[in-house]
Amino acid sequence: MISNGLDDDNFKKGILKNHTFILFIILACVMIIGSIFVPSLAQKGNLLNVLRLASIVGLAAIGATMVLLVGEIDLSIGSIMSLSLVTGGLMVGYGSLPALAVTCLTGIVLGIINGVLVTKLKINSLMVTLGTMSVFAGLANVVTRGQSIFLYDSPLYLSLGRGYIAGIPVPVIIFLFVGIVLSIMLRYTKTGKEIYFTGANKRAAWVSGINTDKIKLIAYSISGLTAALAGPLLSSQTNRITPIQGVGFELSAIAVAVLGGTSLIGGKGTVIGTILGALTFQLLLNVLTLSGVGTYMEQVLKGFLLIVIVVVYQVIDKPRR
Amino acid sequence: MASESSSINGGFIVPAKFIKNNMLIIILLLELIMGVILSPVFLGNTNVQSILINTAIFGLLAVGQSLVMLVKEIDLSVGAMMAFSPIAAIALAKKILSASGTEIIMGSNYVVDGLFIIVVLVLLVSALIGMLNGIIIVKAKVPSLIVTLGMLYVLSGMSYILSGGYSLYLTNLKGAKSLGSSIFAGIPVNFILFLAVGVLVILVLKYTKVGNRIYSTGGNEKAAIYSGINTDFWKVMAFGISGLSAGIAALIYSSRLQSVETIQGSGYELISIAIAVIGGITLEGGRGKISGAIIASAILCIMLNILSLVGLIAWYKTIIIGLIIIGAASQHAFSRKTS
Amino acid sequence: MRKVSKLLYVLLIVVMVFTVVGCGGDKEPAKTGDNQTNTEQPAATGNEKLDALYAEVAGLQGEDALKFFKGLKDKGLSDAEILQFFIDLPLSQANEQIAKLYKDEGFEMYSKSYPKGETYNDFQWSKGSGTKITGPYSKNDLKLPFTDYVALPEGPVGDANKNYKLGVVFHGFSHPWLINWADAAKWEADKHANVELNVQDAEFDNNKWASIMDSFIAQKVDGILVWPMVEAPTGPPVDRALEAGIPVVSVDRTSGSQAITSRITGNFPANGAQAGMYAIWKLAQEGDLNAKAVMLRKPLGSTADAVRTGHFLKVLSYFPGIEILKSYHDTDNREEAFTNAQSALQAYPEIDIFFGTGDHEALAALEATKMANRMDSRKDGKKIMFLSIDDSKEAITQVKDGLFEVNTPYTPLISDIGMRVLLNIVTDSAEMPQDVITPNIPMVTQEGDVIFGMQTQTPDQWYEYTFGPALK
Amino acid sequence: MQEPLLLLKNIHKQFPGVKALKGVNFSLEKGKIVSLVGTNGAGKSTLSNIIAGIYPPDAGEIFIEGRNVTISDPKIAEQLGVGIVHQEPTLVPNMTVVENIFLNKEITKNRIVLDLKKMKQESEKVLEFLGFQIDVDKKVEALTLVEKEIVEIAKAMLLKPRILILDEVTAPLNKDEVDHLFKIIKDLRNNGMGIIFIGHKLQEIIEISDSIMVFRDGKNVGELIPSENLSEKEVIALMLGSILNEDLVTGAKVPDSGQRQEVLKLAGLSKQKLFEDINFTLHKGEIVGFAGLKGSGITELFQSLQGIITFDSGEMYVKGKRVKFKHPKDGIEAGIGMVTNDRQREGLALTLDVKDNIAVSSLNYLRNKFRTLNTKLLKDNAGKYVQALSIKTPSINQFVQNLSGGNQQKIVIAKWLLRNLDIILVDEPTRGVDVKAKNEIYKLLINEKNNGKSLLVASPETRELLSICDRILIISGGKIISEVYRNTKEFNEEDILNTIHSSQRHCTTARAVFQG
Repeated sequence: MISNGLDDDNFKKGILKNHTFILFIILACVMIIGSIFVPSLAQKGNLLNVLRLASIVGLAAIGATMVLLVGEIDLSIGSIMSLSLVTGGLMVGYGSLPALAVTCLTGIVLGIINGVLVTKLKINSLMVTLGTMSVFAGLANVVTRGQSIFLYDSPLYLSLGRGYIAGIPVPVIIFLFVGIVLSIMLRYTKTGKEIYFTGANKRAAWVSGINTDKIKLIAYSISGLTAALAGPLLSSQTNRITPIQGVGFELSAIAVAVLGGTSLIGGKGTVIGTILGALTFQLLLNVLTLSGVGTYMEQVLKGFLLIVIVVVYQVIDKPRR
Repeated sequence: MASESSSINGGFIVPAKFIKNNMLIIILLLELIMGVILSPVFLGNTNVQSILINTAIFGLLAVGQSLVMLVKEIDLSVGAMMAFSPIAAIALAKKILSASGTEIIMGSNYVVDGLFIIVVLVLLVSALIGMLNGIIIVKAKVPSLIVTLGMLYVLSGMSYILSGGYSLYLTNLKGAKSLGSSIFAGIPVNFILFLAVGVLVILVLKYTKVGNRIYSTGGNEKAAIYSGINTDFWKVMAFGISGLSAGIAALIYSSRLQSVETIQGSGYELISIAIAVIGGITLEGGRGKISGAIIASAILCIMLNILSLVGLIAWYKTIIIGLIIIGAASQHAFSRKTS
Repeated sequence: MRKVSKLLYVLLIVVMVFTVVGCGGDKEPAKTGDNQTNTEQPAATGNEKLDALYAEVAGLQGEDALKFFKGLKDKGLSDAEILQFFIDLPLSQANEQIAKLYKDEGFEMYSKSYPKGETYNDFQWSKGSGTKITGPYSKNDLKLPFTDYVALPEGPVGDANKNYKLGVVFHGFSHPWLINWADAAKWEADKHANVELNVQDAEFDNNKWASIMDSFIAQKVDGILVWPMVEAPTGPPVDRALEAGIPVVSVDRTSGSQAITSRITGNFPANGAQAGMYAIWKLAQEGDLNAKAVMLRKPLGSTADAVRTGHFLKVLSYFPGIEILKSYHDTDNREEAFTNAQSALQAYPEIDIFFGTGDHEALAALEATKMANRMDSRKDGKKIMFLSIDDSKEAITQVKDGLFEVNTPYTPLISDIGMRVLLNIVTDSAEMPQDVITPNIPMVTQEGDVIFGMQTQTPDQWYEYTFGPALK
Repeated sequence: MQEPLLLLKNIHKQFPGVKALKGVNFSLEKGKIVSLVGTNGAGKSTLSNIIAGIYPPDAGEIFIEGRNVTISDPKIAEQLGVGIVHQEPTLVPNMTVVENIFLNKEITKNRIVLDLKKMKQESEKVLEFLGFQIDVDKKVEALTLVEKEIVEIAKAMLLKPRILILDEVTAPLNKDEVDHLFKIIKDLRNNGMGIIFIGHKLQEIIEISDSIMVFRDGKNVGELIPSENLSEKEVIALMLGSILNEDLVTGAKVPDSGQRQEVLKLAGLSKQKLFEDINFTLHKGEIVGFAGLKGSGITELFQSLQGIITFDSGEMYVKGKRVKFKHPKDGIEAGIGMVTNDRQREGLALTLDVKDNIAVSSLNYLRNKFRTLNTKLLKDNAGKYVQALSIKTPSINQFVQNLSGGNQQKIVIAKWLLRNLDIILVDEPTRGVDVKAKNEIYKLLINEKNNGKSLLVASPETRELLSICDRILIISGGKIISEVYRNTKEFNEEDILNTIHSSQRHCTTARAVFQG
């Protein structure tokens, strides 16, 4: 409701103005048209692949969504992913669980560092995270001396990226779990409402007794955590952790969040939207790869879609003044 | 931070103010001293020249970026533009000239002819794409971050498609070398070109209507509109100039390396933003001076140069750069609070 | 509203226009590529023995060609000559698809410009030779295979009381292969007390690369060792250094400078050719020369990709039964390669061969295939063939475990050769040729099979020389 | 007879959703001051914006001195001799006074280079004419509210317009400044300028205008000629039309001194440069008014009571317990909430819906046993207060940005009511609220008092305080200078204003110090 403010009275108009709905339509179209031209698209195996990849970028995107919702931005997602991966990687010797634990922990800590810088130093978040982005990236290399860490002997760790539970890839399960937990958090908890309010009007939120700093801190630590979670899913697919694993991930994450209808101004967007965004994003790339337009044309169309979709969103919810 | 402490105890207001206002210059001087101490060759001709050329490349990007940030937008596409504009220009020039029978590309990837038209096309293409960014942003009223991010993807993809991944040699292109490496009174012409552009922009902003247009557009758009200023137009202009300066930067880059490659300038967009921030341009729009950005670009390049002279591993460089960005940003945050 | 849509049209048009131009753009190199040389005639190698053989093989195809290849040993060719035969093997028109591909991508040009020839003083590499070290940067345990090549005794070089300042510029302290490259160079330099080294990482930014070169020139270093990422942009800086009288030596990839003092090249041609040899040999073993191959490739336009793929295709071009299903490019990124492999597996129900132009690509293909449960998906349950290049410990272990059919080594541990060559030059203690060829390394197969008469190595024989961190 | 300076014929303007103007006819003679009055959304500002060329009319004709003109953008309006001071601030904070005054009107030598010197002189001249000394090289962000307003006027006056539109210019000015401004305006009138004056303060309007044009939902419904015997009531009556205009409600009986329970006690509360040595006691079930000029420090006092800012020294007791709040939420937890005078900036999240805006401070009490929100409870409560305060909204899921000022204000109040605070601080309860909504809000406040709540109300409109407060504290220069009780003879507008102005020390800087 909050996200798209359907008025009970003009529900019809509402649904058409609903980002999630539009995204859903797009998704359906890509699916249908795609599977007409590229038969292999509809195969179970392929769809599972799409889901798996969507879950990875989607996880990071959920974190980005959180930060965007409170009216800030996080450019350090990629570097957080790399750094938390390698710090965790140092522990694989002691088994997968400690490694994963350390990874998540690092992610949260780094997120908190961002949050503290943004809230306490009151610096523009784009700047802060631009800075931490390169700091974390540098540290990631220092930690492993630029080396890769192999995961061949960590079956549990690997199963994160490759395993199935009841025929569903593990990443998808993790993704959906996180997604559901967070969207419940956003819709049905105090913190959730406060996140939206903070994003929509920070000053008002503060005056209304919301501890906006705390809220932002929460958003950033969630972003850190999700980035850290996405890491192992990615690296376990290819059996190894590298200190540059997350390079460029932040931009895709933000792109997906925006694709999902999250506004950069804050206070607008849903996790569901982001999930759909991730699916659309990945499905489209998959269609392009399968239809063989070539890596570089994919990139072009990716950017093109991004621009078009934000324009469309802007057009549909132009505020009536 | 000096400004901090002193503005609290009134005694040192004057020196504090002085430091605050000339922070960048002071840092620059400190760096120079540091450089001289740390490396005997720091002031050597070759070294100075390579610093100057880098400053020219990053400075140009930063100047463009600063203008965009002054109108309260941001441009992530400048990096990709540096690869795309020359590649597209050459592709177009090839099409155009082959019509008139002259082949400008030999041996599959040696550009041998058509320097002039290529240069013109580079400037044209970059300015146009920049303006296209602006037009989409103002007409559709969508956040520039996303539009230019999309453009970043589009352009870098296009660069590969257009060039087929080959990097092109300009070594056999008449005039390209002199464009790249001609030196006037010990100073690379490219740097002089950059200074000219920078000074021009500064003067235009200070002494013509344009300055007020830009600053008011970023500072309080509604006010600007109510005063009959076409803010959309000025935003488009800012993006156009940003694109154009990226184009010029691409020319300097390519003429220095006498080649055009698909990955040139990738990642420079973030550096240009960083420089603008260090130079005191804020994202709130309508604040900051171009001169700051220019000095900042020198600061950054000298810093990198010193670090490589003392032979520090790249890992630590990235960390240092990051810290500098955060430091600069927070410094401005504080000075804003105290003022 | 209408404005908005109009806008999108504009954008669309712009994109399309450039795309059109672009299609023109990327066909271009190909045309000139084959204008320059008519690939119909066998290329003259200067080696009569081989030229005669090429004349014979020119007409052959399929089974006949196979028979001819099998007969090479009996024609009295040594292992090295056999490999050389396949490296210089001219393209055949027998397989139109491959011949066309070869032309369209302008591979001819790449393989022509890639340095070939004899090793310095006809050095022959003998199994087991070399030196064990611990990488100064990576802390990996490594064994440099070629420490006897252009050998240089430990201790001070040249004028013992002169201090030689050398610069090293490369990319990628965050890249396993390249760190080991730096390791080998540093190790060699450290052996000599009066050599002082400044190693710089340009972080895959050629402008930074040039700046570092300039700062070396400014420091008036005695010599520079470089790893150029691509040719064109690295030419001018090298030339500037040469003008300043500083010798420059490149290792592995080549720079755009023609005048460069000396260049140590690896053996891209041997990589591609051996991968091709193995594929044919294996198919012959299986008794069916018809196969469908997918190529997972490094970025478009990189020498490594073009030369390896080119030589691979040349060997295959004699066999009409082989179909190249598709080429996927990635940006030297295993995740991308992985996604590409996944798509390939989806798009093509029948894949017999995965050819990766780098270890990322092959390893990604392997993982993707495992996940898709397609390992043994060929007809009558045969295992998909993985032809890998670059002998990381990771890749060689896959061969040992029988997951990769073959790995054709390409080691970063040749920069020590470069360092020695450079030292020889700066101390003018020996005359060095411009091209220092590194010995071809026989491919690694699980059982160390003999292929077309050429003895290959077992994983265990080569393992100690491999680069990168160990799996376990 | 000579052509009217400005003549509008049958002007129509429609915005998405609302018909702003439905056929307005209007004429302005040379040397006349015509006031536009009307409830919010009656179309006053829309009309002035059309004249100023901010947006074109959908239909209708505009004549200036008989010439039919189309004013497609502000520049053209300027050339036609229209100067306007907008309701909302139109200055660029980071630019100097000169730059702002000459924004888009720059004087240049040889067309390109700016003539800074000349512009400086010019702008100084204008300011002088307005009778103010302002350093024209100062950045606007460093000016006080008053100075800003003056610069706005100077900006409009610069090109010596023939038609001057003043939209809500007097809001930040104190009595003297207003008088001074009016003197100037009258001079201008006498020099033949035609002036359109828009405002909410009817006394002022009656005082200055030659005629009063009354607007009601998009039409001008009548013209009144001010005279001694024209009372505000008549104007209001015309403004509200059918809506019967009951007299301003008066605060119910003062609770008998017997069981008066102290809820808030301040002892020597001070904050540097803003207010000092504030002592008073607030009892259960009473409304205490704070009368004072802009910048007298009342707003900051209120803020410090909720913890939006912190006071420097002094003691504050809530229900006998000593407190000092560091964060607004501390105040709320102690039962104190402030309805700030800038609801858009400090009160509401415009892009969120009604129910969330009402519930935001009370979420702790709207949770079920799983510590998650009880949505039903939330909706019910929101609905309850929407009813109780008769907030006009299609549904509780409506975005707040689509509601009128009055209803938005009610939502801010509802937020505190739902939180069930004992003490509510209301700063300018009816700013930008039309007369009809005003009365409702007064009733609301009194009603709450009768339910045993205690309220502090600050307002620039003294009569507003008179109508609802049990007693009024008069603040000047951050000090309480006097206190008047209802049912005493000093409890009337005249005396109170006199007290204020007699004691008034200029301290307009107070607010400026506090911007941001």
